[in-house]
Amino acid sequence: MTLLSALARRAEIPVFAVIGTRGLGLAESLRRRPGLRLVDSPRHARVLLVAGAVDGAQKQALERLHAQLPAPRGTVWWQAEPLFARGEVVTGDDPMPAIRAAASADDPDQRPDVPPHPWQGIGPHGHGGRGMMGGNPYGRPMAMTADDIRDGLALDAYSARFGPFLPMLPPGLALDLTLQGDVIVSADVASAPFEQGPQGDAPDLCAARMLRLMGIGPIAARARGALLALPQGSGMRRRLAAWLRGEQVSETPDPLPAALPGLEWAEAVLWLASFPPSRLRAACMERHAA
Amino acid sequence: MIVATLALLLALPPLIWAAAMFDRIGTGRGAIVMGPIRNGAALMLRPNTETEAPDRLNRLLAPGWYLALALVGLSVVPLAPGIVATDLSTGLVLWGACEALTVVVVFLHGWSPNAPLPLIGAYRYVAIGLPAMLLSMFVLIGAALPAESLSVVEVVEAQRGLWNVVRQPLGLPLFMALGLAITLRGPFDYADGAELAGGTSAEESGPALALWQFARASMLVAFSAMAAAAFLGGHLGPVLPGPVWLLLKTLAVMAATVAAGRFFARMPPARMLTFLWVVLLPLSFVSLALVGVEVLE
Amino acid sequence: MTDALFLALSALAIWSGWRVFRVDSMVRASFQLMVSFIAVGLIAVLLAAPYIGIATIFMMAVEMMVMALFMVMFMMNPAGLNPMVMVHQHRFSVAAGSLAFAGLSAAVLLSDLPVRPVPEGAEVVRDLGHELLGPSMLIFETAGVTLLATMIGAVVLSAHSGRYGASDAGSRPPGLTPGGAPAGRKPEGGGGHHHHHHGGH
Amino acid sequence: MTLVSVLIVAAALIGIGLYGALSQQSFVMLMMGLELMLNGAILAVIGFWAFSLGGAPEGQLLAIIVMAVMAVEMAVGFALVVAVYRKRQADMTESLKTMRH
Repeated sequence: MTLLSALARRAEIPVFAVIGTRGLGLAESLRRRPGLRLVDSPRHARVLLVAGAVDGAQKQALERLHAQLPAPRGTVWWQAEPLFARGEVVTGDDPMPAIRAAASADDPDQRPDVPPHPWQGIGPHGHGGRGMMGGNPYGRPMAMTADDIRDGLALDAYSARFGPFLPMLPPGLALDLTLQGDVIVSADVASAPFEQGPQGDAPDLCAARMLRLMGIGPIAARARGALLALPQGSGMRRRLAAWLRGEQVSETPDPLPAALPGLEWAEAVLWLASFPPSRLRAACMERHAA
Repeated sequence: MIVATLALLLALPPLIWAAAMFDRIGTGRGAIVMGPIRNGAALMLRPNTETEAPDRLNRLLAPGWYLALALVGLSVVPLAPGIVATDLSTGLVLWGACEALTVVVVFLHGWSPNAPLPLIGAYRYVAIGLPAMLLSMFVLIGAALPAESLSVVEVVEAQRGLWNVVRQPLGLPLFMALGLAITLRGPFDYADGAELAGGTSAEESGPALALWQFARASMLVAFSAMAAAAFLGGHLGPVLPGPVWLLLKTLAVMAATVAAGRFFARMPPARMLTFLWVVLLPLSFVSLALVGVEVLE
Repeated sequence: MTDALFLALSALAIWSGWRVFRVDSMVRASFQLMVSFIAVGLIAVLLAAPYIGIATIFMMAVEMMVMALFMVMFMMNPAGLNPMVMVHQHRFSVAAGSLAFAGLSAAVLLSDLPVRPVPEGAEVVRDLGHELLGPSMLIFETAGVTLLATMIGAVVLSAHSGRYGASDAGSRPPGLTPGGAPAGRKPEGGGGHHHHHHGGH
Repeated sequence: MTLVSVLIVAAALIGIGLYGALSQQSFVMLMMGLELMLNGAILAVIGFWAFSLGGAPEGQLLAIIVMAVMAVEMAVGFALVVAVYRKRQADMTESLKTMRH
């Protein structure tokens, strides 16, 4: 045990970054910092880093995320107003000392374990669905047969909210999706991406985000083979090529509820990442206003 | 047999360490030698997480099965003439069974936590993993043809004159596609990719995650040793003793696999599926047909 | 040693075979079946059939994986959160199963089975190869062609475009005379979105 | 390990498989029953081959044919399930009426 702890003391701190308003550049600057490692899932993290202010409307989502980090966990608010009284606040440019401190902190639960949703008790088997499917046992929506948009094989669709802090989606974007397998059948924007400012549209930053989803680094992308991996006809190749050349992209996406259905999860995620954050936000806000 | 088993068990941890080091080179994170050990130790001290209504047994066992399959697959590789842990007349078939079961284990790993992102990762992986496995079987049959045997020992012996990598130039690159698939890396990482926030291991933490990563690295070692035996002449080589040659070749294949995983971008799954069935599988048929023609002559 | 292994593997094969119809999730069921197949494959290896045994494991791992995938496709209830009771004519089935077991066992116990074990040192895999591509080539190739036909048939059957139009629209063959009434039986009325999974009867 | 013991295990597998094939309502579970019966058949074939065929390779050939039958059964079975499901949204045996009469 002592050997393990001695080794563990000098390990990289796994950090899950929640990106708030103007936090994209901040989080990206940490990616190559020695001593910490940005992880994709809150389950892998020791420290929750909130980079940039998070809208008060997302307080509950953030609390749930906090609860997903395995205990003991620590929280750091970096250039962000704390939404709940846990962890430390950093206003300067270097969150490293605070992150190190948080790595030995032990936040109490922000959302203490309440009993799960009650058993719904409807239907022949008491799970609330029809027959043996669907329903909402223990508050978890179950899949239910629904029409298919691709080849007419109407299988079970799964509806859930994805976001607003999922690392593969633009920060702040929350989508209500219905999935059949990994094909999106319907999509609705629950909340628009956060404002990222002009530095959020920087070509290298946007390209790095997109390349990360494709599993390669910017050096491998220079060989241009990466562009061939993208599907044709959706403009993704064109936009990534422009970013790799160091040019700004100023295309605005179609409204998401119209554009996303029919795409597979991986395509949809790449498609969303292929637009500059400001344009994506504009497209989502327009719809909210209308 | 016992000697070979002991030698393998002794050689595996350093090789896994080497695999983890290869993964860190070029990421600009420093601490290439000690980093993996420290991070692993830190992970061991974190708690496992609970999910709602999981399949507890399979969730617990999946990383262990993955490791066990790597060990069984590795055991058919001969270390030196006459020294092999599992001397089976159908070693290549056993390796194929390990490949097939790896797909099953990765599926179980994604299915058992009962959460959407791991489940999506799991069945996407199955769709890609099965054709990749099919491909590797054709390539391995090509390696077995000149030896006229399914035993890995015979396959190595048959390369005394000429290595299979020269005789069947398509074989090793195609086999590496399988290597990327069963070690969940780079262009074939449909199970644990970044666009699913860790995919099948998104809900794991602590020792379970550490064991999964350990098993993934040992599968890389097993695959590399197998590729070295089937295509690079295994323990054959001048001057140096056999096991050293095997070690060097294994390390070379490991490095090449890691590099290929970094270089090639991951396509969306539907595109990759088309690519596998329309380009790579026919290529493996061509490779097999060429080997057949060559053997007949 | 071999006997103990055989007993353990047989117990595993039968137990997991039984569990197939007793677990509450179809994915679990298909993997139980896979375990049963793996046990049988290992018994075959014990019985000096290394190729057949390991090939069984190999094939069944793939087949059961596909089966499990179909489970998730048709019934996305992977963890068995919802109950699963889907049996009919239960007593009759139990009786039929027991009867089959009893009858077969009686036949095995009462008949005089010939004893001619595999000779020591026989190259069974090599013999099999020579048999497959020698005297039994026709049988082997027929199996291959059958599999090819199956593949084509399966794709045609399951594709969206049926033989006479989109399959979910209920394809009907054209009339025997131009403009005549469709040949063959009228598709079942309703064509239904009446829902499946009725629960236990 | 004798031929009798192997055959009794095979008989047990066939019995369980028959029970499953007759009792399950879902097509997919029904197919599992059939597979389990074929599993028993493979075991019986291999048992006979090992104990009373004197190592003649035809016994192994028969096992390979059984495996091919299994693959065919699976593929055609699933294709039919998909075809029926497309048309009738049915994956239970009771929901099919036309083939009864």
